[in-house]
Amino acid sequence: GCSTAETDSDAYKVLLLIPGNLGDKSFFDAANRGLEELAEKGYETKVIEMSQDETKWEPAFLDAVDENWDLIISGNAASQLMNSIAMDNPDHRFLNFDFDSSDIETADNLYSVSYATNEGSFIAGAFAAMITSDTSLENVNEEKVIGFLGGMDIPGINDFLVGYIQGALHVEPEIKVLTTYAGSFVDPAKGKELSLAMYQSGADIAFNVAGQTGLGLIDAAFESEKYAIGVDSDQSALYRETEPGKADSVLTSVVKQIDRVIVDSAEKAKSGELEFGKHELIGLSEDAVGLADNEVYQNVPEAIRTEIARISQEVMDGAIEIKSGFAMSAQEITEYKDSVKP
Amino acid sequence: MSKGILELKDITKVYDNGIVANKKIDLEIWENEIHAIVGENGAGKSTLMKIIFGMEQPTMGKYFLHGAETQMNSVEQAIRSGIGMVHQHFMLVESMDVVDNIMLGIEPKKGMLMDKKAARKMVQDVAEKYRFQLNYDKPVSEISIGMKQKVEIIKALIRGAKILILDEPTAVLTPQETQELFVQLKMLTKLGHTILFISHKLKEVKEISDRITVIRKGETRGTFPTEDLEIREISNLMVGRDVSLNYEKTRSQYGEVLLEMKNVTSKTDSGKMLKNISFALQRGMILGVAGVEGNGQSELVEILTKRGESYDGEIRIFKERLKNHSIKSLRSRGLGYIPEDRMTQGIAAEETISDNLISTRFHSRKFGKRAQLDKNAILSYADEAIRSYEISCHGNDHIVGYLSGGNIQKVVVGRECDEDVELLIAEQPTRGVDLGAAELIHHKLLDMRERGAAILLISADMNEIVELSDRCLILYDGEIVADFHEPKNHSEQEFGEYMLGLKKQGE
Amino acid sequence: MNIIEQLLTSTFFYSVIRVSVPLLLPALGALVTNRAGVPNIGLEGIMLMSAFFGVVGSAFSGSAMVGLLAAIFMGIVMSLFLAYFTLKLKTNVILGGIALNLFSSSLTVFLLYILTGDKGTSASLASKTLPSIRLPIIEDIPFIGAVLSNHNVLVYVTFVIVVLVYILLQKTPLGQHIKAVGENENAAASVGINVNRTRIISFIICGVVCGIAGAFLSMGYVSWFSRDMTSGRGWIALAAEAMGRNTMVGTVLSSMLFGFASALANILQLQGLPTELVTILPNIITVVALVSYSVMKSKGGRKYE
Amino acid sequence: MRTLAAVGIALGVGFVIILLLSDNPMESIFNFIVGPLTKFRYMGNVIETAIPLIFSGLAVSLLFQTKLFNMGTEGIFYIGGLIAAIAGITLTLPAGIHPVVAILASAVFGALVMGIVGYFKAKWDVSELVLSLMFNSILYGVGLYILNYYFREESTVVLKSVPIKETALLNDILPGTKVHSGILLAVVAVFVCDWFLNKSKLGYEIRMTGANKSFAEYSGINTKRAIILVSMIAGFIGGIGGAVEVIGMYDAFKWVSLPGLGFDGALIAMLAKNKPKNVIFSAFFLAYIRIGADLMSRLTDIPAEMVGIMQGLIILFISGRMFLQFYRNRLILKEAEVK
Ligand SMILES: Nc1ncnc2c1ncn2[C@@H]1O[C@H](COP(=O)(O)OP(=O)(O)OP(=O)(O)O)[C@@H](O)[C@H]1O
Ligand SMILES: Nc1ncnc2c1ncn2[C@@H]1O[C@H](COP(=O)(O)OP(=O)(O)OP(=O)(O)O)[C@@H](O)[C@H]1O
Ligand SMILES: [Mg+2]
Ligand SMILES: [Mg+2]
Repeated sequence: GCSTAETDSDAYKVLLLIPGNLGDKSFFDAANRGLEELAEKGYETKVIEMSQDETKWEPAFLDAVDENWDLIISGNAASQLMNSIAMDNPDHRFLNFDFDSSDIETADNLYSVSYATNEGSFIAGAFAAMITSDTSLENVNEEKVIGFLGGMDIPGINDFLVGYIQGALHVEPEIKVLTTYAGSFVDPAKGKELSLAMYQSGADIAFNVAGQTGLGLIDAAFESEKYAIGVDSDQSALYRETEPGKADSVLTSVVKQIDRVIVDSAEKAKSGELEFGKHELIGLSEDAVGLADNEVYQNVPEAIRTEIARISQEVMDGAIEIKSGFAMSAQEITEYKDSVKP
Repeated sequence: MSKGILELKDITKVYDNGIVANKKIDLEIWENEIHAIVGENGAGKSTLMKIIFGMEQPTMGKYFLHGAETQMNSVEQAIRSGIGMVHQHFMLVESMDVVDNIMLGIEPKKGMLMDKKAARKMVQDVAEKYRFQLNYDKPVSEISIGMKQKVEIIKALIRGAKILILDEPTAVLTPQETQELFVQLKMLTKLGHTILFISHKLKEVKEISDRITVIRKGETRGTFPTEDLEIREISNLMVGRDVSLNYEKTRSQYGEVLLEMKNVTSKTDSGKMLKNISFALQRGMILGVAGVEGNGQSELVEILTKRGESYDGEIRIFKERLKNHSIKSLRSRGLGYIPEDRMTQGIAAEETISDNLISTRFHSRKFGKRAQLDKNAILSYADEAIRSYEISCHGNDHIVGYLSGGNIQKVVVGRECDEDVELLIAEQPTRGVDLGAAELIHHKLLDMRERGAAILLISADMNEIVELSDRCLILYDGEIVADFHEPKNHSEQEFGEYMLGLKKQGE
Repeated sequence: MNIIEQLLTSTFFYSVIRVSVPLLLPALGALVTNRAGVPNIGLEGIMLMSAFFGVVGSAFSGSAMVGLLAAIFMGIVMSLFLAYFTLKLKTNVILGGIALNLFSSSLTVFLLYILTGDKGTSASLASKTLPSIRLPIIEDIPFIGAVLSNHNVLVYVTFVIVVLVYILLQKTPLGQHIKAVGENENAAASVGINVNRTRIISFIICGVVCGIAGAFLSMGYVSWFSRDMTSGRGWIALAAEAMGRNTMVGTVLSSMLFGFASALANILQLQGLPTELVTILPNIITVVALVSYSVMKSKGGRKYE
Repeated sequence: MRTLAAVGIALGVGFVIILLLSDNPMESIFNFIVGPLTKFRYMGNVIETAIPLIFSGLAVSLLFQTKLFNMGTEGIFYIGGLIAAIAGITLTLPAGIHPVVAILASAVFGALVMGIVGYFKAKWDVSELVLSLMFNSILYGVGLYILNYYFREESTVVLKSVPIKETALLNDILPGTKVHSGILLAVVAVFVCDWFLNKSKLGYEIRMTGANKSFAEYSGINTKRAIILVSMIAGFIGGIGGAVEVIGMYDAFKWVSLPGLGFDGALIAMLAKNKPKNVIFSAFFLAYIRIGADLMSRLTDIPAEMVGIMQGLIILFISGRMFLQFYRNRLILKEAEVK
């Protein structure tokens, strides 16, 4: 474990159990940031990386309930396990920061959220379609092709993909989407290689949802003088200090406010306002997902930004029904992908 | 007389595994002498030589070179000090050619790169000076054992060795080659070289050496001027009894034919190694095959043991065509085979004596019913073999690789001379083995003949051929040039003429 | 563009070279140590440490050159670390390699965390990258220019290394000694070649090439370090070396074949074939190539039966 | 004795690092060394962790014993686990029989795949290292494809299979832990292998083939058959291992990357010097230090990466044959003098 903040003994104690390792540039790192923020606010916090090896998760949970934490946070792949642990330990309180499956009954002492990721990536798809259609932009070609780089062909990634494609089609019915998966979340060189191939095949902008592998896409965009869309956090900021050129090629990112959700929920739990037993799906309307707005984004033509704002509003109003990758079989997803293949 | 050039005092060597190979050995070598070291297998001769050559460090004791106390820390240092060694087991890199092997570690350079031309020239010069014929460009894996031995000697000479250690150099040489070598050695001493010579062949020792040191169980039994000792006395000092290696054979009744070759010619694209070979081997017969190494003996055995050579003509073994047999079926019919190269084919060095002793007949019911091995039966079988072959070891679980070479040979012979064996192919059965062990092995072969087994004996040791065989073939250039029915009636001189191709029967 | 057209473009061949380099370099390292009789399974770990220290070195010095040297230095240090255990303490070389991989994978993340507070990447460090180079004259040849020119400088370094390793192994006394030590260490020792020293030298050479490979990944291919970024390239390199049957030419060709197949797989992915199956294409090609080669070879060798 | 010293030195190195990092170094070290013994549950964790390690260690030692440098156990574990899961998902069988069928299906498949590698090796001398490494990736890719396209649990973030039927899961045998009946199977497998290798005629053929192939050949042993056979047995055991791990520890197939257990097998085999009986001890040893390191990182403020660092160091030191040899040599010398 790391980042234990020593505070007075009656501080509110929060434990984060990560079903994996830090450094994923996604859920886990963001959750960790949330805990860091809580620590600054005087909470007593601890973060345990349970590693990818699932057989190690239950022991970690059992140890956690043996100690007296006020709030135990986990989620993602460990959702089911956490739910059953919660049922067995009614005296403890649990927060699921990323509930992975909708059809389980939530324990009474557990509050869970999941993110309408597809809403964020829908907007990203729309944005990408507008960029590739705007040939007045530097280096944008005639063809209307956009790209997508996934870490692996798995439901969590495909939820992004489906929203992305739908968003792009919403703006530009003729759009073509190149889709690739690296088969690994830790191989940036491969990510770069695949992305270069996408840019070479005519994509003007591409979206990465692939952890560290995805950073290779940003590199490729910069090198090919094309554009990239980041994921999870504002990935332009990652390079702002060190490589401004690269930062500029990341026009925007689909951000998920996991850290904010964690901080808010913990504060509510502390003050007794958190509704345990409840599951919430949060998205654009709650400002839990959305596009990063920064100086690079501000440089995008006004018209595009206005249009994005309008579509976002439509989504929030429920005027557009957005597909969910979770609800589709592998076959359906393949068909959907193929329908926009160049 | 001449002064001491090399002196060892109180040398003790304990190996990592606790074996005490040398105990308080004193040894003084004089300049320009040929100094023979004799002793049983495992007596510690090679160990002592390796200490002199800096390959092993003595556990205790002092080392004087040219009168000055020295720490011989490495082979490199020994070579620089003018010591060269020809090892008992070849120290060659098989995939490299002859020149590269000889020049290994002293490659002439042109800039940063090797100068192959210069290397070849150097080797040629030295080889010519000492009148050695070499196949310069062949990979070592393809040359004969006799040739390998020459390569080893040149290797030492070319490094300018003033003190030359030869650890059993004649074990693999024919009498003629040995004589040639001796001429060279005499010449070397005249040129100021000093020679340490190890051999189990006491006749040779007597012939070539000036002084003899006898080692027994790691200790010296003294150093003697050669002329003061009779061969009988040497063997007495070494083994503790007389060993003669001369046998009175009973006349044997020959039985059915177990092995027959008719007009066999080998089919390789690099020239035919065997030409029109025909002979028949009967029960109760030892058929010797003599010849200078490289005249087809190995090819003959390779064909008989099914190692890939293809041939024309007919071979019948146990009355059936060889082609219809697998190695396994040959084995189960009672074929035994003592391979020339005991380390690669004869044993599994990392396994125990008992596991090595049963490899050819573990299928037999006496070692366990059905799929199971009967440990007790195996162990008592092994104990029996250890006893009857006088294999010196800690017990039946001794790892074979840690035995001395002579004792490894006994393990191989013990396995292949088992009572079930009807037909034995014995290739150099006593190579590198001490007198006592050689005598023992010879008796085993004669016992087998007595009980009606057929033996094909291939050997470079003329004495062995003459003493044991009932009949003898001489191979030259892949052909049978002589077929002696009573080898004892022919002189060594006569053998030599046939073996060198100077004469051919029927001409 | 259809597949065939894409395969015939200069960019495809350009990418084959780029993909091959981080396989070829460690494969050469494996070749040299294998020749010396000490198979080095720790390539992955050595590369990873080098990739990390390249980034750190360049970030703290502000110079890509220093970063490269740091990477090479680290490659040598890790090689010597393994050599110490295997040659001196007689740790089984396979075991040592596996342990080294385990150790490096954790240690790099650990150090990364201490330095940056991040366990994923070093993007927050201002590390430098090594430049790409345009080859004069060659650059102007159609097609070939586009394939060969404008690669990262380490790609050209790799070309030079291939030649150097070839000369080393085939033409120099050291190469001869390495071969002798690997094939029959007693024979080498008996002519005064220091077996351990020769093996240590081969480990150092391996460290240097793996160091360069690591630097190529983190300072050429991409511009940061990320956890486990070698992603099995060390193992593929081992396979390429074994497939090349311990020969120089075979190793180079096998590595290139693997690079070619990977680049091909990348293109095929864009055609919408299932990722899982396309990703294993290089492996399948390797199996087919290896098996057919071995079958042909043994057919050829068994003329005399 | 030497092992203790080796662990001691590795700990010493780790200790220095821990001192720099931890506010409470003593507690960290304590958790690492005796942590696994402090709770019954933790001891259970050690056993759970050891089970797959025993199988993979066993499979790899058989291969290494025959000088086959085959790293394919990794892929066999993956595909074997998937096959067992598929059998557990698709078949409807009574509780006693279901796991047996699942395990056998996986084991037979493992034997076939490894048999192919062995066949190529024996027949055409195809490098088993390359082949097995390639097979690992291929089996992984194909397995992932099957999982994704045919058995995927829908509406969940991560990729996993639909649940395995209750009847196919191995039952827990130690209350309060997740130790399952796979441990019994593992122990049986070790004894069977030990018997096979050391007491049976086929085992003898295999050992001799490994010890010196040309010697075995000229002794009349069919070395090709031995190589194929040992590969198949290793594949069989690897298949059992993958199956047991999945139906013992999981309720659905959840591996989306190679589990690493096959490579651990190489580690165990080397530590066990390829002797089946030693595999149990090596597997428990590795399991113990893993759980200890986990506890250290979980219960104290030591980062998770210390786990791998300490493991690497301990393995390196322990396997150093010459480690403390100097001291041993003096003992030998003394003994020799006494004689
Ligand atoms: N490297 C070694 N490690 C351990 N023991 C060894 C080693 N080399 C030799 N021995 C043992 O030391 C003893 C002496 O062996 P050495 O080779 O010196 O005998 P030798 O007199 O040369 O015998 P031979 O006539 O068979 O060549 C033997 O018992 C042998 O097993
Ligand atoms: N490390 C070792 N430990 C124990 N025994 C060894 C070791 N290395 C070699 N031996 C064995 O000790 C014996 C003597 O080894 P050595 O190298 O001295 O052979 P040699 O004396 O030249 O040959 P031979 O023993 O045939 O006469 C050999 O049989 C060898 O296999
Ligand atoms: Mg000797
Ligand atoms: Mg000896």
